Amino acid sequence: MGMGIEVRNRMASRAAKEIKAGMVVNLGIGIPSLVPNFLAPETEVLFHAENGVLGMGPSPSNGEEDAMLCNAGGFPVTVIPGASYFDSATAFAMIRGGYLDMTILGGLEVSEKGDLANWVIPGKRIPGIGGGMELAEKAKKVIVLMSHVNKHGEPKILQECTLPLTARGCVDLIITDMAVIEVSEKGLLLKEVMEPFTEKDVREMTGAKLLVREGGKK
Amino acid sequence: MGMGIEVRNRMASRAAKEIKAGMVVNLGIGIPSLVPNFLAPETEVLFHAENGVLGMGPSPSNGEEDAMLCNAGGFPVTVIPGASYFDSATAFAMIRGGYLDMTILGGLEVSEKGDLANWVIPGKRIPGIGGGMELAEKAKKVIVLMSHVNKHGEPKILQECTLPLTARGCVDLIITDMAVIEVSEKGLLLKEVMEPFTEKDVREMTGAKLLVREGGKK
Amino acid sequence: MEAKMEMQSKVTTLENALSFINDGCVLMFGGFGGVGNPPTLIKGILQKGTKSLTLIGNDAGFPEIGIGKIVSAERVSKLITTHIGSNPIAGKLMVEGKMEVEFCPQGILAERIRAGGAGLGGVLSDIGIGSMIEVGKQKVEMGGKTYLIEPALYADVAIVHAKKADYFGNLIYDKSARNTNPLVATAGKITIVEAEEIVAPGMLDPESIITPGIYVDMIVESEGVDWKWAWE
Amino acid sequence: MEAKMEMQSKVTTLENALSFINDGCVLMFGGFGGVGNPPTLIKGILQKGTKSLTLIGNDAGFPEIGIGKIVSAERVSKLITTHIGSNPIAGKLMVEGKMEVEFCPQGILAERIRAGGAGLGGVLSDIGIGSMIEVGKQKVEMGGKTYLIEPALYADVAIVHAKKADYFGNLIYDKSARNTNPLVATAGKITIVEAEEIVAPGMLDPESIITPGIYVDMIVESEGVDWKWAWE
Repeated sequence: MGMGIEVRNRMASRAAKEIKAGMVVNLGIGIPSLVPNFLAPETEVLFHAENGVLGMGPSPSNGEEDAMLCNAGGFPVTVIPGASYFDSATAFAMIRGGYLDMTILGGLEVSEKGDLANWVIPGKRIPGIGGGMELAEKAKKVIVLMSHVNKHGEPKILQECTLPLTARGCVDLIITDMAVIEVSEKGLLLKEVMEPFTEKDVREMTGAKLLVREGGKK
Repeated sequence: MGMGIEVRNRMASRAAKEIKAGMVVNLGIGIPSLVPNFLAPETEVLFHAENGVLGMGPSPSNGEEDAMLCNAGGFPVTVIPGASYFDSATAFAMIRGGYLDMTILGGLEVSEKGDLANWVIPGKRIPGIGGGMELAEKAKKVIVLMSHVNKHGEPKILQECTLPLTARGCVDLIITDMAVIEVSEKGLLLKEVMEPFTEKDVREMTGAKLLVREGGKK
Repeated sequence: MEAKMEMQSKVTTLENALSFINDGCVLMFGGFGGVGNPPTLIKGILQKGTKSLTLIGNDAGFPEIGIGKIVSAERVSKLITTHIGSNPIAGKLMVEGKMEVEFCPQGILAERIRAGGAGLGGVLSDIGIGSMIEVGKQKVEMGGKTYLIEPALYADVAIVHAKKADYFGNLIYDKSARNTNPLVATAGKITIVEAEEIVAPGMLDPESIITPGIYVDMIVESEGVDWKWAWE
Repeated sequence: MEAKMEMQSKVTTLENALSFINDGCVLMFGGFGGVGNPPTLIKGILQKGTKSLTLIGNDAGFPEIGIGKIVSAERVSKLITTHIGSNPIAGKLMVEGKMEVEFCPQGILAERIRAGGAGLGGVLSDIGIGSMIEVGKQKVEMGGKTYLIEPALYADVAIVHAKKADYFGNLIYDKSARNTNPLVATAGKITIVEAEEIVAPGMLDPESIITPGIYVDMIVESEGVDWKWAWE
């Protein structure tokens, strides 16, 4: 969505803080794929890929890529000791079976109830659903990393999504270039405002009511 | 059912003649387990077990048994080169998926329509169904090896089974101590009479009409 | 980078593992005819005195072998299985009304367990239409055929036998002792593995791991198998 | 005894294998984003000119990589898949009405293929309730929950990529190129494997065989993979 690499990195870095040791995490394509770069080296995390890998490690060096080893986005990866390979049915059995602690996905729209729309790009051909529905519906925690507004400058966080939904009420946390927003039972909770924006900027660019937790950052 | 080992071996030997090279075959417990002893050594057959083995070989010598390698009846086996191990879901996926060319089962009753009853022993506790239903319903060819009469001297081949069915219309061939009988579209076809019995003996001990194919053995 | 690759060990004591197996729980077990039942965990359950179990697994073992010991000791209030023919005590308890038994075709039980672990509601089966198997089950028509809806099975605790585990819980099995173990391993809220050998992550070939460690919560070292004489 | 252990070889020529892949057939393919699509078989299908295919598999590949080449060449009348985002030509053909596309959630497609191979009628899924995924599908209520009935998928021919095959058809795969291949291998009336290496039975560890040879009808030697530059 035209965000610079610094902004994208800041979002990824913020998302990385949500990852706790021992978690099993699936990363979507795009900004989510930058998240591992910001994990503390001692953080023991298992990265899962829909095509059938558990225990992905850092990206390989140039020339060290293996044509037979990639993530679900088709990018070359490595594996850590303790990794395993399996078929795609098993990869999704893990997802639907509730074995994924977290997924970090991109988003087109998120509603104040945590509905997510991230698969039909308006005005474009329908690309299909891929594995997004299963991840969004079944991962224990769903974090959406997206630009706060669309390319027309319109809010992507709305009272109701206008695009076809990927899944209802699935989103737990939204991290944008402007803010960190939690989807709580009471509604959207503004947890952090990113520089150089102000709370007022965020409210203006958000299409839903934002609560502020007492004692929380404004 | 009190048949001597010679008779049991004769039945197993006759069943062995039905096995063609390249077949994938599952053997039930009891007399069917004797069948491999009567295969010509060059016959290339793959024996399948419900617990998850494809490519079982001869029984191990005394003292050579492996506590981790048995057939579905719990008897120690060996494997041939090209064998594979898998879980029980896969073992039955093969059966239901139509990948088994033949199963050779025991029987309590067979009807003239090929219905098989082989799981509820009258007057005994219900032992459960095990894997019999899936084998009987899904193997391409079902051969039943059983005594011609029950312990009360009553026919086990009947117009209609009286015991709960394992599967309907599944049996292709019945091999007993008295005869070999094919289940054809027209009815039961008496193909062979075992010594010392006569066709008359067989007819008397059979509770259904027996046809004789022209040019066939009486 | 090395530190990042260290995974937290799931190896624990038998006593700790048993603390998760309590009266009235739904206990799923791996194994087929005694072979592949986890003997050390079963011995522990017997010694602990756990009772009123709902047991789910392939069969009732033999009276004095494998899971059969738990059945024989009258610790089971309900058994969901495929046959009890090898354990006459199970039949006796069923007839006396001391143990409820629900039978399922063998491959369908395996699929129901797999469906539980795979987050599916169940599978459509054409096995046992018109037999006692269909009692109490919904049917659907599809493409001119009738299918039974065979619902997924879940457990509070799944107990599993493996040949080798790394301490993250990646598992390999041993020949036909694999049988239902990889399926059962996926379907427990808590999955406890009894392994003959425990190694460090990286010691098992990632291509040959049958059960990825994600499914495993605890690993106990086996005191060795006891089922050899099942066929002796 | 040695003679008994010889299994008939399923290794054949590309030409013979292609003779089973004909206009209008339902063709299922292994692979995920190009990786694991069998390149030699795909090249053969293109050269043969086979058309009006119903294609079933994870995705539409890339315009010039893997299965995408068959889509780009307009050989496909219907595609059952999970996404076509990586192949804009697929989207164009869909919009122009030249290719019908049916979308399925990724893991559910995998399960539907598995169900086809496993002789199940389908699976019960709670994925995509209320979305376009449920269009035309039956629903059932069970235990207070609603499930979609996701029907099994079958193919006339399944094409598969493997790292190694023994000539009976036992297969092992290579890292993430495994993906949907073991599932697809089970669901074809005829299953054709393209293998990087072909060995004698007994050369593969029976514990590590992912696809037992029972599922495989023909084996063709691969001319090598061509998908490396998918990410370059």
